[in-house]
Amino acid sequence: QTKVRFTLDWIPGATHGAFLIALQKGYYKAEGLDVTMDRGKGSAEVVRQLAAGVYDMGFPDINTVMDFDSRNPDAAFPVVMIGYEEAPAAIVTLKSSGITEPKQLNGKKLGSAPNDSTFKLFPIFARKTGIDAASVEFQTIDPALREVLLVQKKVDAIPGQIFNALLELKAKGVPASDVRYFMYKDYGLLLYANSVAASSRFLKEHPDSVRGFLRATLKGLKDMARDPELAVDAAVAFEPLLNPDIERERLKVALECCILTETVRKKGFGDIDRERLETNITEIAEAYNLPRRPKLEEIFDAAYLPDEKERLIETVLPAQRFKKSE
Amino acid sequence: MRKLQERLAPWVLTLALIAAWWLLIYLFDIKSFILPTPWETLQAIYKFRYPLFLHGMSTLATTLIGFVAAVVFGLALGILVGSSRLAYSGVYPLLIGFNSVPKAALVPVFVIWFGAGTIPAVCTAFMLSFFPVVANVATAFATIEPELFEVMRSLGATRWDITRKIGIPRSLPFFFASLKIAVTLAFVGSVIAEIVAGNNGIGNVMLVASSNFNVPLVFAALVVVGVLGVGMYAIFDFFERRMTAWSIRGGDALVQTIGG
Amino acid sequence: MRKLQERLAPWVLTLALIAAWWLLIYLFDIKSFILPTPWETLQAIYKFRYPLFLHGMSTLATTLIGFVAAVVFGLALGILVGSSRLAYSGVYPLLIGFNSVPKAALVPVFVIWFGAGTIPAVCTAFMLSFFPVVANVATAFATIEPELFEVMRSLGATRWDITRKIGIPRSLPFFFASLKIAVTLAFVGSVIAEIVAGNNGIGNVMLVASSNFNVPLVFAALVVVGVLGVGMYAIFDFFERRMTAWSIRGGDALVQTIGG
Amino acid sequence: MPFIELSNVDLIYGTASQDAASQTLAVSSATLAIEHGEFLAIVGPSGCGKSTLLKLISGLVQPSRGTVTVDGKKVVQPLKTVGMAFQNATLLPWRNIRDNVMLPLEIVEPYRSRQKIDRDKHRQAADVLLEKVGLAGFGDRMPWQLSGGMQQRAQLCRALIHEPSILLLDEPFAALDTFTREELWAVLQDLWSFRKCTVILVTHELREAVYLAQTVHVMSARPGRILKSSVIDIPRPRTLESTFEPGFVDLVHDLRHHIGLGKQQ
Amino acid sequence: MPFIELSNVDLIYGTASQDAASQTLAVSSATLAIEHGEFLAIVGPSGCGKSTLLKLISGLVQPSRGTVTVDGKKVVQPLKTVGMAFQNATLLPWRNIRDNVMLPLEIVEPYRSRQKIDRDKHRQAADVLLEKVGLAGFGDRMPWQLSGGMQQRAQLCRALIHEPSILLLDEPFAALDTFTREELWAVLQDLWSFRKCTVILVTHELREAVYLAQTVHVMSARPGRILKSSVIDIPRPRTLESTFEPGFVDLVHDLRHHIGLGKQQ
Ligand SMILES: Nc1ncnc2c1ncn2[C@@H]1O[C@H](COP(=O)(O)OP(=O)(O)OP(=O)(O)O)[C@@H](O)[C@H]1O
Ligand SMILES: Nc1ncnc2c1ncn2[C@@H]1O[C@H](COP(=O)(O)OP(=O)(O)OP(=O)(O)O)[C@@H](O)[C@H]1O
Ligand SMILES: Cc1ncc(C[n+]2csc(CCO)c2C)c(N)n1
Ligand SMILES: [Mg+2]
Ligand SMILES: [Mg+2]
Repeated sequence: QTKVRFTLDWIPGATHGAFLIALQKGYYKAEGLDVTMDRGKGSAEVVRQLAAGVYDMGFPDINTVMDFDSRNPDAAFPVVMIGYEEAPAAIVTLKSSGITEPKQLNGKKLGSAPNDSTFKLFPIFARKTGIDAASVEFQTIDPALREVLLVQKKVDAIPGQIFNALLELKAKGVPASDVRYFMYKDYGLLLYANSVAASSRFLKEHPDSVRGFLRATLKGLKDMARDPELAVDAAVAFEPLLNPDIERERLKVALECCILTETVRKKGFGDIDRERLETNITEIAEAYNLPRRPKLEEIFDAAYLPDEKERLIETVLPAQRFKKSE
Repeated sequence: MRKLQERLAPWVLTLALIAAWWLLIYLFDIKSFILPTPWETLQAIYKFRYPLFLHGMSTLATTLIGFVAAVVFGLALGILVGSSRLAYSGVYPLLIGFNSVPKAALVPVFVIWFGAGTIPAVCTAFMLSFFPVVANVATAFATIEPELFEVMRSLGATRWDITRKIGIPRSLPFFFASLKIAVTLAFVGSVIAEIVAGNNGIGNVMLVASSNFNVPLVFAALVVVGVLGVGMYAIFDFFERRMTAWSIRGGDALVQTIGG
Repeated sequence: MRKLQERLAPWVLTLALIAAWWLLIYLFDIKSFILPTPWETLQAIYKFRYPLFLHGMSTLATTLIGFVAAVVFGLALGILVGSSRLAYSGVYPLLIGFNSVPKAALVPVFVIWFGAGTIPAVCTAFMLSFFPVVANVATAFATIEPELFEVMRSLGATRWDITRKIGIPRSLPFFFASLKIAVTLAFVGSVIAEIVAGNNGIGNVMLVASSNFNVPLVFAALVVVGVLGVGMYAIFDFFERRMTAWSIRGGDALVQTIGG
Repeated sequence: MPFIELSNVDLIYGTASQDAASQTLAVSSATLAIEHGEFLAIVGPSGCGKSTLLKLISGLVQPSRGTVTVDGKKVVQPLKTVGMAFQNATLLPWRNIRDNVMLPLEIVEPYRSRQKIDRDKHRQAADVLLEKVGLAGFGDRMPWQLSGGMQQRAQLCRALIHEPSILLLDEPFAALDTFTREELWAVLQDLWSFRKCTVILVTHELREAVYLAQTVHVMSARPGRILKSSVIDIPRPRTLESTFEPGFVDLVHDLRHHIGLGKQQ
Repeated sequence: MPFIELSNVDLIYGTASQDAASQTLAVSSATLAIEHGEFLAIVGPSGCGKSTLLKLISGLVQPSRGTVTVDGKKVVQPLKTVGMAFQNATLLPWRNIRDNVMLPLEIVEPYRSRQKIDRDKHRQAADVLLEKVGLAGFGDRMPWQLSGGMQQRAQLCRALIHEPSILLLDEPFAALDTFTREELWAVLQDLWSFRKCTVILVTHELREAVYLAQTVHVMSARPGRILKSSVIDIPRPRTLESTFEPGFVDLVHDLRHHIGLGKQQ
């Protein structure tokens, strides 16, 4: 049994179903892994902790990994499996604001934490959509508060992960029909998002454990794809304070928009499109003003992925692409 | 009569505060996702009593370890700083500088050193809470009447004798005051650390609850910390009444004057 | 001679601490994304001196407003709590309960009421810092020697006379101690609030810096807050030396004993 | 009707809620009538309740039984017209000697209202008094820089400065050497004959009592009762020479005898 | 070589860094030789430096010039063999009377090491002493529950309990009535003749000085110097009757005269 200290990106939830199911059904154990799973403290912290060896594996945003690896080549480590094939990044507004297309954000006020990954990508989004980023005003605000400020009309738009933002707004009494959002991916910003990464030391010392971990996670993912309710149950079992209804809804959105995307269903889970990732690296390096453009091999290492056959997912989900809101 | 009044006072005041809370919500029509009603909060406490209890105990344990360490360290440093002008002028500014820094920013550093878990929270509780003890003990020691020292010195007492038999007893009232400040800060410290980087505890509950839009549970968690704080206070109060009665023999002297 | 030693002590200690910091990094080979070296931090301070100055001033202003409000309120409440047993037993537990709660959790409520910006930060600084003043002033008032009261009462002094001429002067040493505790907490409070919801201030700098993995700048920001804290301390110290000299006539009495 | 009247006054220290063992009956059925302008001395064994009696008269302590009236009014709170010198010099440690002496002027009317205007006059008054008790030049010192006897003299000045109509002096000369003490006797006698205030002096020095007072009351051991009251009819102004005259010495011996009786009870 | 020796001792209060105006020359070229087992009294005007002299001998204060030697060794830190009764009763407010009296037993060897074992014996010793000074039954009271004179007596017990070889008493009876005072004279005389310790007594009562001491030293007004030393050759044990004998009264008058001279300077 190899010990694996694993950190999620944030609070455990149904979107982490793959990991939680694998943990609870003993898929990891079957691979000879003794996994401890902790909640994450945000992607940036996850990356630092992986680099420092506090955890062996984790679930950070790949874009944050790029950022870190570029600045700390000595401590760099790669992503070994993509989790979210499409980033849930979106700019969210209320319909009552009258904003119908991104360009209208010119001169408007955007509320976000400066360390929010969606916000950090906003300059690329702006360039792609013709927004004059310099004309947009920013309000620094904790992630927990941005939806409130949007409802209070103290800001005109907020960047955020779509499945969180919609639910947050709903909890504040705003139905999805009153919300308009612009997904980054619909404007040609085809980013990957949260992904499984491993510290460089763990990769070197236990390459087979990493492989085993990914295999077991895939098994969990397949369970989740077959029956999302399993993921909801696993999440509530892991963290009893969660509300299953909210988790269910969040998962539904997440699966549709970002996890079981068309590409995943066609080509299997976890791998990358080289060209697409290269483009991403270039865009991120520019947007983040990185000291150097990391090479793709530094960011992603496919060597630990199971075979493509194993990575194909059967899903009962309607093959319906997550649509732009109207 | 008086005694009964004194016993009832905190309850009456608590009820008044709850009423005010309710009134506020009623008058300004505050949405429950901003501020839940006391009733909703109570329901959340009941509904989640089991996790709240477990996480509460975890926070309490973390807090207590950090707090006890802070008291021991604070007492020692306070005695040093209060007994020597050189230590006072050397150490005090540094302590102030250190304590002006938000400890939350240092939590990730501790996580990286000590790993995720209880130790960073204990460290945070410790770091947040030792300074009031230092400040009060130092001031108490620095202001000891020389006459009391002379009594001891004329007996050829050692420095430690003087500290034990004069310094500490004389500082007790302000030591207890600093304990009260320190314990609240220890709670704040461990909860903050739990929010930033914990896997357990009330801070974690707050974070999960807020990510689930369960604002009543967030407030329930806050109430639990508050109650834990008051519980600690009750313990201090018990000892304080016994150990510092000599210092408050004046009782209500100021009130007696005009008859408040 | 002594005087010079005392003047140098804080600098020597600071240098020692910086050396220890460096040594730590050197010995344990700590990466700069965890803990930057003093030199990197200094470079960051120099490089970002202009924004650090501006944001530092903003934080200082916020802190001072909250701090002054806290001192005024804390003094008043402390006098009340220290002068009346009923107020003591009624108010103290509530204060403890309130202060055990991490104020960071309440910042959002203020942001929702007052909007993002300076007001929530001022409120946070205030809420975090008033309690030490209350606790110390209350204890000082409760332990005033009845003999001193009697002097005033035999002259037919009013309650306010007694407060002004006995209570406040006698409490001064511990009032100053509480100011030192309070000002550090006020800084922590405003920085925390700036992190949650501010467009200005050191907290904001820290947040932006950490989002860019610019750890040296984070520490530079921490150093700036620390220096601001020490600056405030220097001001208090100036007044304290003048106003409470009577209480420390003992000077180094404990040290003199054995010749420390 | 006498100016100050104590009728059947008991004083029990310790609150009613405490057990009886820790309660102390300090003064027991004390009855005393003091005329306006009288100079009274109280003597008695240590711990018999003399200081307590002064506190009862000043209203600092309320009787457990019986009543104290001053000027016809029952005393229920501290009087505003007394000057009190406590047994332990209770100077405020944060004020220098002059400011300590001037304290009553900041509290008591009419001085209080004129504080700002009369600042210099008040300072002078304090310095004059300090000089009278032999503390010229010590106005700027802090209390702890003075010897025990000097502190006591400074406290005496504080009791006198606002020219109170009732002067309560609790062993004001106990820490003084014979010479200083006798000088102050003269000062006090002059002051009293000039101002005609009512003076109650607690002392252990029988010569002092007889020299200064019109009536000397002897208290019994605790619980203190008034055992005997002697009227001293030595003519005034009395001088130090009077204290060596046979009549004076006899009075002292007589008082001594009665204190001895009181103590043995 | 005398047991305690002061040679040309000056004491200046106020640190060297302060301006000269706020410095006080309290004792000036004091020279004094005290034999082992001697009973010495010091008298002098208020503020002349008597308390300071005691502090110099006990090592609580270091001379600014000159040296103090005890038992042949220069005094550079507080002695461990003194019992000191301060002018103001400095009882620890957080201890009851008995625990206050027992304080020296917790500090001074050999009692200190036997504290745990001899706890009951020590308590008894304290109670016996308290009874001797008339405070039987007050052991459990807190200091503030005692009258001024009672506190002073409790403090005297504290100075005696560890049977120190040097006893420094600073006006130990100032707050006591004549009878209690005279009772304690007898107690002190007995104790001294029994234990043969060295006693230095500061007092304002000349009768007290002459009654108790072998030698009485008169100090001048500040800065205090030793003006005159009188050997009292009244045989022992002295009784209260002795104090009324002409020889005694003459000695008192002689001392009085010298204090008067000292004061006028
Ligand atoms: N605050 C108090 N609480 C309890 N008992 C007290 C208090 N003050 C005084 N006593 C008791 O009351 C009695 C009388 O005290 P008081 O101070 O009046 O005596 P006194 O005559 O002034 O004595 P002395 O001459 O020694 O000053 C004493 O037995 C004392 O123990
Ligand atoms: N701590 C001090 N700082 C400065 N001056 C002091 C200090 N203590 C005493 N003095 C001064 O030294 C002188 C002698 O004081 P000391 O207490 O020895 O007098 P004393 O003879 O005991 O007088 P008393 O009979 O009034 O007690 C006094 O003039 C006093 O003002
Ligand atoms: C107290 C606290 N609240 C929010 C964040 C921001 N944050 C970091 S990760 C994440 C979710 C997705 O990864 C969010 C919202 C933080 N760092 N600390
Ligand atoms: Mg008395
Ligand atoms: Mg003296």
